[in-house]
Amino acid sequence: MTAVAPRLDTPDAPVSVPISTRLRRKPWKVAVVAVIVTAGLFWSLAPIYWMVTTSLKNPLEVTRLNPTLYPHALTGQNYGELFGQTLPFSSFLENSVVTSLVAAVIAVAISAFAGYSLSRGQWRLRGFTGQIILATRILPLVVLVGPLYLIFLKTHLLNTYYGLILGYTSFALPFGAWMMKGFIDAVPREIEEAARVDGYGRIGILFRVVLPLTLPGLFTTGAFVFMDAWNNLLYPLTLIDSLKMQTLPPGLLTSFTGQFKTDWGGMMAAACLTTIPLMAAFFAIQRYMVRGLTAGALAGQ
Amino acid sequence: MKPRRSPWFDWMVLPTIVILAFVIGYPIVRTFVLSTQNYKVLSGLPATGVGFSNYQQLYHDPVFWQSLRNTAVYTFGSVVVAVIIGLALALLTEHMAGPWRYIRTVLLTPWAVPLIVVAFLFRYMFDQDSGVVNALLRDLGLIHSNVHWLTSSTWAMPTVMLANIWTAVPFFFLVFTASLTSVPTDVVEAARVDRAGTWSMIGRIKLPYLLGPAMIAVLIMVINNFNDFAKIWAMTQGGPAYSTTTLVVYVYQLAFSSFNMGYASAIGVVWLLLLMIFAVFYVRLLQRASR
Amino acid sequence: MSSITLKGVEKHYGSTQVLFDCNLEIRDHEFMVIVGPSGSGKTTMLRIVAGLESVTGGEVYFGDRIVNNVDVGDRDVAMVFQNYGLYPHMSVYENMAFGLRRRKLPKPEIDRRVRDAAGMLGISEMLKRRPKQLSGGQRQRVALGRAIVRDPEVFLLDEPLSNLDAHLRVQMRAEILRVHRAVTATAVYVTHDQTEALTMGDRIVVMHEGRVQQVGPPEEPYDRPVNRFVAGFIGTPAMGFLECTLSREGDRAHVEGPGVRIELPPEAAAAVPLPGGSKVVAGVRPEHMDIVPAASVGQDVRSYVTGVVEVVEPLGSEQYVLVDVSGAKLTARTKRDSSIRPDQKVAFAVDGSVVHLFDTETEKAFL
Amino acid sequence: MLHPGSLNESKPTRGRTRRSISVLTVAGVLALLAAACGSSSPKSSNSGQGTTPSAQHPVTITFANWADAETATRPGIEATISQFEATHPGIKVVSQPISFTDIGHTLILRQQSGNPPDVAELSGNDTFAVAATGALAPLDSYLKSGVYNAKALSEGTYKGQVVALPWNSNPPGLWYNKTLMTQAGLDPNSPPATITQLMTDLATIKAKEPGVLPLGIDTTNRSFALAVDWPWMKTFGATPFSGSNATANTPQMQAFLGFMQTLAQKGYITANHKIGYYRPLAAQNKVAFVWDQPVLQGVVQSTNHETDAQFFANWGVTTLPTGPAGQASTVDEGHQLVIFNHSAQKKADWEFINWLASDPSAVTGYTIKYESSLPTLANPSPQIQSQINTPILQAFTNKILPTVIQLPYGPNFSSAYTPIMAGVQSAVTSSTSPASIAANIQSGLQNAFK
Repeated sequence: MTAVAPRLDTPDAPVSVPISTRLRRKPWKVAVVAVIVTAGLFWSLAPIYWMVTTSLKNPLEVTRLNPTLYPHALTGQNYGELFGQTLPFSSFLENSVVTSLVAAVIAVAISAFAGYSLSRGQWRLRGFTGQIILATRILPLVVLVGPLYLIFLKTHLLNTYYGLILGYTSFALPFGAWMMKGFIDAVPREIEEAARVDGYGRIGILFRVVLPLTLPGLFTTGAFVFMDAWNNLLYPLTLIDSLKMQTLPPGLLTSFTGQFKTDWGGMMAAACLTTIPLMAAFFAIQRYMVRGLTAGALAGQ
Repeated sequence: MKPRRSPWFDWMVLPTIVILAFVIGYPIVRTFVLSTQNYKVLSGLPATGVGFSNYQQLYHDPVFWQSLRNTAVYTFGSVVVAVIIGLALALLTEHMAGPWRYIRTVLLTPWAVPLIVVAFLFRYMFDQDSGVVNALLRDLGLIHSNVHWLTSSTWAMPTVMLANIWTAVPFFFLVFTASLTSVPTDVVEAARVDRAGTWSMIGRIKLPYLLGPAMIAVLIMVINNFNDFAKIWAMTQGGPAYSTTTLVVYVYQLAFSSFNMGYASAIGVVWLLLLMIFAVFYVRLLQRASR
Repeated sequence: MSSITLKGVEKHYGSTQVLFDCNLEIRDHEFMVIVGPSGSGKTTMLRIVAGLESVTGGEVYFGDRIVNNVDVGDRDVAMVFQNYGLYPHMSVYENMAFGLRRRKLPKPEIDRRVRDAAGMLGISEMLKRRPKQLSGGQRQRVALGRAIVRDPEVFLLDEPLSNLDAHLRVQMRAEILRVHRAVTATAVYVTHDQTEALTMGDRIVVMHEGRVQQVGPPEEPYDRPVNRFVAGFIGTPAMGFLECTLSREGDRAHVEGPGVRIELPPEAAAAVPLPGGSKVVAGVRPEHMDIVPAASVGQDVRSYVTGVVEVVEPLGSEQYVLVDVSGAKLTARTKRDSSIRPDQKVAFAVDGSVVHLFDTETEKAFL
Repeated sequence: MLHPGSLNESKPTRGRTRRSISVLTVAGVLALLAAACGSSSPKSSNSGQGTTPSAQHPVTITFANWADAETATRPGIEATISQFEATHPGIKVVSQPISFTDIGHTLILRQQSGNPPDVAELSGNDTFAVAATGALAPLDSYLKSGVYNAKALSEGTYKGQVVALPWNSNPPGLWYNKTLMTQAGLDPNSPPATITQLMTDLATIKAKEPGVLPLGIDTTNRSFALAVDWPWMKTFGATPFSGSNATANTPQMQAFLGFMQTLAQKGYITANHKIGYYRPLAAQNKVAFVWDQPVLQGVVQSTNHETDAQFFANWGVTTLPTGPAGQASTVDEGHQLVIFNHSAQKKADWEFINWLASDPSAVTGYTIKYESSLPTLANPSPQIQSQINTPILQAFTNKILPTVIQLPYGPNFSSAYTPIMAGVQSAVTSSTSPASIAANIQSGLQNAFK
C-alpha cells in the first residue's frame, strides 16, 4: 500500500504545511493558484448547477433557443410529474434502490469471505486464483451479455430482481474481493493470533475480530458496489424486458427520450433525484476510497 | 507431519468463483463458440458453424477498424487529459487548510453524479440549439453560429470525451491528493532546505511518489473507459455516422439491434484478446515501476 | 502436568529451515526464558509451543500428551504478544473477557476473574477504555491481564517488553514475575534482551541460528558458556575475544599474543586437550579486567592485557573503557578514573581463573 | 505415547470445521438459491386454457406495448384498458409497458426464449422482424371484410397473411408553420410542392428568421428513421436496397445524399436528432417545416397549451415535395396489434385487439384523443367522422394517406438501417463526397446481408 487514506474534510486533517506558515508566497503565484482553482470549481459545479436549475424550469423555458441562466418561473412541475400517475419513476427508483442495495450487501459478504481467504489462506494457487479473479474485471461486459441473456433465460432469471442482483454482484466481485483482501491484509496478524489463542475458530475470528476491524473497508466496498450497480445501464437494458422492472438508467433513457418528445426538464428532475443517493453514498466513503482502491490493486503484486 | 490447517478456510473463496464462473466464465466460453457460427436471431434459423469466416469479415469491415480507433481515442484521450487536470488541481489545493479544505470536497462532487445523468446533462448542455454552452460562447462573442457539438463528426467525439473527463477528473484528483499526503514531510522539508524551486519540488520530489498510485489509477480508468457504454449510448448512440461508435457500442448494436450474434461475438473475442494483451503489458510495467 | 517437551523439532518455511533438531524440556511451573538475537528462531519456537505454527518434524508434548495436532485454542495456553495483540474495537474489559466467553464460563465467574486480574495489575480504573486510549505500559498490563484471566496451564510471552521505555521495562519485569508466582503456570518467555533473560528466568535457553545452544540456570551460560556465541551474547558489555597461542610448561600453561599474556590455572590447563603452540581464543569479561600501572606489567602482574584506549564511556560510578589490543577490541569495566584518556596506553590485570578458552575452529568452550 | 489422547483432541476441531462449512454454504449459495426461485412471474400467459371466457374463469391477456410506457399516452391507454375490462368481464388485460425503441428487440428475444406476451403493439419494421421469426398468428380467419380499410390491412400482411391488425395510421407529412412563413414573407397557403420550392423557402426562412430551424427531419440511426426518410430517398428515385441486393451506389442515392448534405451545410437541418426533438421546438414556433406524424399536434398542444383554433391557424400539413423522380410518397408508421402464436386464448386476444382498433369509444377515446392519429376503419361512424373532421386530420386522410408506399420490411431492413443511416449521418455531418458515402453504404449493406 503506498497511499494513505485521504482525510479531506476532517478538522484534524494532516496538513503538511499550513498556508500561514509558508513563507515568501509571491502575490502573483497566489493569484495564479486562485484563478486555476476557481476555474476548477466552475468546471465541477457548473454542470450540476445547470442540472438543478433546469429541473426547476417549465417545459418551454427548458427548450428555449436562448437558455435562461436561472429559472424565470420557478416550478416544481417536473418533480410532480415524476411521482404523478403517468410515469413509473418511483418504480425505477425502487428497483434501483432494492437491487443496488441487496447487491451491495451480498457482494460485500461474498467479497469479505474471498478477501479473507486470499489474504490469509495458504493454499496452493492462491496468488494465481486471486489474479484470475481480478482479471475478470477487465472483460468487456457487452460481449458477455448476449450469452448471459441466454443462461438467464434458461434459469428463469430474466426480468427478475435476482437476475439483476446476480449480475451486479458478479460485476462487483472481482474488485470487491481485492479491496477486501487489501483491507484484511492491513489487520495485524497478531490480533488474529490472539483470538486463536483465546480459542476462536476461523469463522469466530472473522466475524468477531477481523470484520469489525475492517468495518470501513466493508462500507467502502459496499459503497463501490452500490455505485457500480446504480450506474449500470447495460445489464438492466438487456436483462429486463418490462418497463415496470426497469432501473433508473435505462428507465430514464427510454422514458425521457421517448417516442413523442425529449423532455429535458423531467429528465433533469429525475437526474437530480438519481444523483442524491449516490452523493450520499459517495460522501460517506470518500475518505476510505483511495485506500481501498490502491490497497486492492497494489496488494496484487 | 502435515499442517493442521482446516481445508474449509480455503473454500471461502468458492462462492466468488462459483458466481464468476456462472456469470462470466460460461458466457466467455459461449462467446468463443458463437464467434465461429453464423447466428442471426432474426432469421429464425439455427446457428451454423462457419469456422473463421466471421473473423475474415471483420478484417474487411471498415466500421470495426473505425470503432477500434474511436475506442483508443476515447480511452486514452480522456485518461491523459483527466490525469493532467486532476494532478494540477491536487497540487494546487495541496496546502489548503481551514475552511479552504472544503474546496477539495467540492472538486470531488462530479464523481457522485451517476453516469447516465452525466450523459443527459452534457447532451443537454451541448445541445446545439437550446444548449447553454453555445449560448455562452455566443454571448462571449467566441462563436457566431452554433457549434454542432454532438451532431457533427468533428465535434461529437471531443464532446463525449469531455463528459467522460468531467467524471474522471475527481477520481484522479482523489488519488493524487491522497498520494501527496504520503510524501514524507521530511523529504519535502529537506528539499526546501536545499532551496528547491516550485517546479523541481514537484517534478523531482513529489511526482516520483505519485507514480505508483497514478499508474494503478490509470489502469482502472482505462479499463472503465474501454467498457464504457452508458455515456456514449445515452449521448450519441455511436453517431453521427460512426464517429463515436466504440467497440462496446458496435457490439451492442450488432447483438441487440441487428441480432447478428455470431459476428458480434467475433468482435467480442478480438476485443477480449486486445484487452488481455494490454493488461499483461501493463502489469509488467507496473511491477517494474514498483520495484 | 504442564511440563512441555520438544523432541527433535524442525521447522521449514518452504526451502528455508528455521529450526534444527531442537530438544528442550520445560518443567512444570518453571519460568523459562528463550533468548537469542533476532532471527535465531526463538519466536518460532514459542509459536510452535503455542500451536500457532505447526512443526515440520519432531514432536511437541504437553505433559506426556503429544499436541502436534492440537490447535492453539485447545492447548490451554495464554499468550502475550510483542505488540500486545489487543482487540482495538473492544474495551479493556471485553478484551480480557473475550477468551473466557469462548470457553462458556458463567457471566459472574467471568466478571470476577476479570476484576481480580485487573486489580492485580492495577488497571481496574480503565476497564471501560479502548486500547487506543491507553499508554504503552497500560496496554502491556491489559495484555498480561488477558492472559492471566484465562488461568492457563501454559503462559507464553513473546518479547512483551520490547515496546516499553527502559524505566517501565524494569518495573514490568518485576510485575511479570509477581504475576507468574501468583498464577503458578508454566511460563515461556521470549526475549532478545539478555539482561531480561538473566534477571527473570528460572532457566534460560540460548538460541542461535535455529539451534538450541545452551539450557540452564541464568548463571550457567554466564559462568560456563558452552561456546563462543553464548559467551559473547550473554553479559554486557560483551566478552572480548583474543586470538592467542597456548604455551605449556609442564603442567602449567599460559596463553599469549601481541600485548597479551594470561596464565591459566592447572584445571584449565588440563581441560584444554591441545598441545603447546596451538591457537586458542581467550575470552575476557569486562568486569574481570583491573587497571594497573603499565610498569607493573610482567613484574607483579603475570596475567595482563595491554592496549590503546579508543573510547571512554562514563557511566556514573563506573566507566567502560574500549581498548584496542593489537586489532582485537576489548571492553573493560573499571572504577571511574578521569586520568584515562583516548590514545593512551593502558594495562589491565586479568584473573586467569575466570578466562574462557575456545577452540578456534569449532568455537566450543574447553570446559 | 498416548495417541488416543491426541485423537480425542482433534475432534472438536473437526466439529467446528463442519459447522463452518455449513455457515459458508448458507452464506455463499444463498444468492444462487434465492435466484433459482425467481422464475414465476412472466409465465402467466399459459394460465387461461379455456377458449370461452367467463366471469368465473377470467382469461388473462398479457399486452406488451409502449403506449403504457410514454407519459403522453399512459393515462389514455390505462383508461381504455379499464373500459375494455368493464365491458368484457371474462377478460383481464395485464399491460407490459416496454419502451418504443426497445419493443422490437425485446419481443424477439422473448419469442426466442419461449416467453412472448399474448398480444403486442408493434409498428413499422418491428412488426416484420417479429413476424420473420414465425412468432405471429395469422388473423385472416378472424377478420370480417369491410371493417378495416384494405390499404391499412395490407401494411400488416406478411407472406400473404395478415399478421398485424392496423390500430391507427400514422404517416409523416410535411408540417409547415404558417406564422413563420408569413413573417418571412412566404405565402402560408402554398407550402412547397417541389424540392426546388422547398430549397427556396428554406433559404428565405434561414435569411429572414435567424433564430428558427428551417427544417426538422429524423436522422438518427434507427430503423424508424430509415422508414421515415425512405420517401425522401424515393423523391430522388433512390432505393438503397431491394430484397438482399444492395442498390445504394446509384446516381439517385448520391443525389439524395448530396441534397441532405446541402441541407446541413446551409444550416437548414440539424443532424442525429430524433423526430421527437423537433416537437418542443415546434411548440415555440422555432421550426418552420417538420417531416412528422399527426401526433405532432398533440405534443405541441400539451407543451404550449394552444387551443385547436390557435394550432390550426399556426400549422398546416401537406405531402412531401416532389423531386426529380416525380411523385410524392410517405410511409405509414402506424401502430399495429399482433397476436403471438404462442398464446393459448387467441379468441380473447382477438376480441381485445379488435375492440381497441374498431370500437368507436376506443377509437375516439384513445386513438384520436391521445395518439392524435387516424383510425384505420373502412367506414368510420359519424361519431368518429366528426372527430377527424379537422383541417389537419383531413389533410392527412385525403392528401397524405393516398401517397403511402410499402417498405421492404423484414430482417434485411433490420440489418440495413445502420449502414444506410450512418451514411445519411455522415452526409449531414461531414463533407465526404456523396459518391464515396454511397459506396460506403453499398459495402456496408453487402457486409450486413452476408
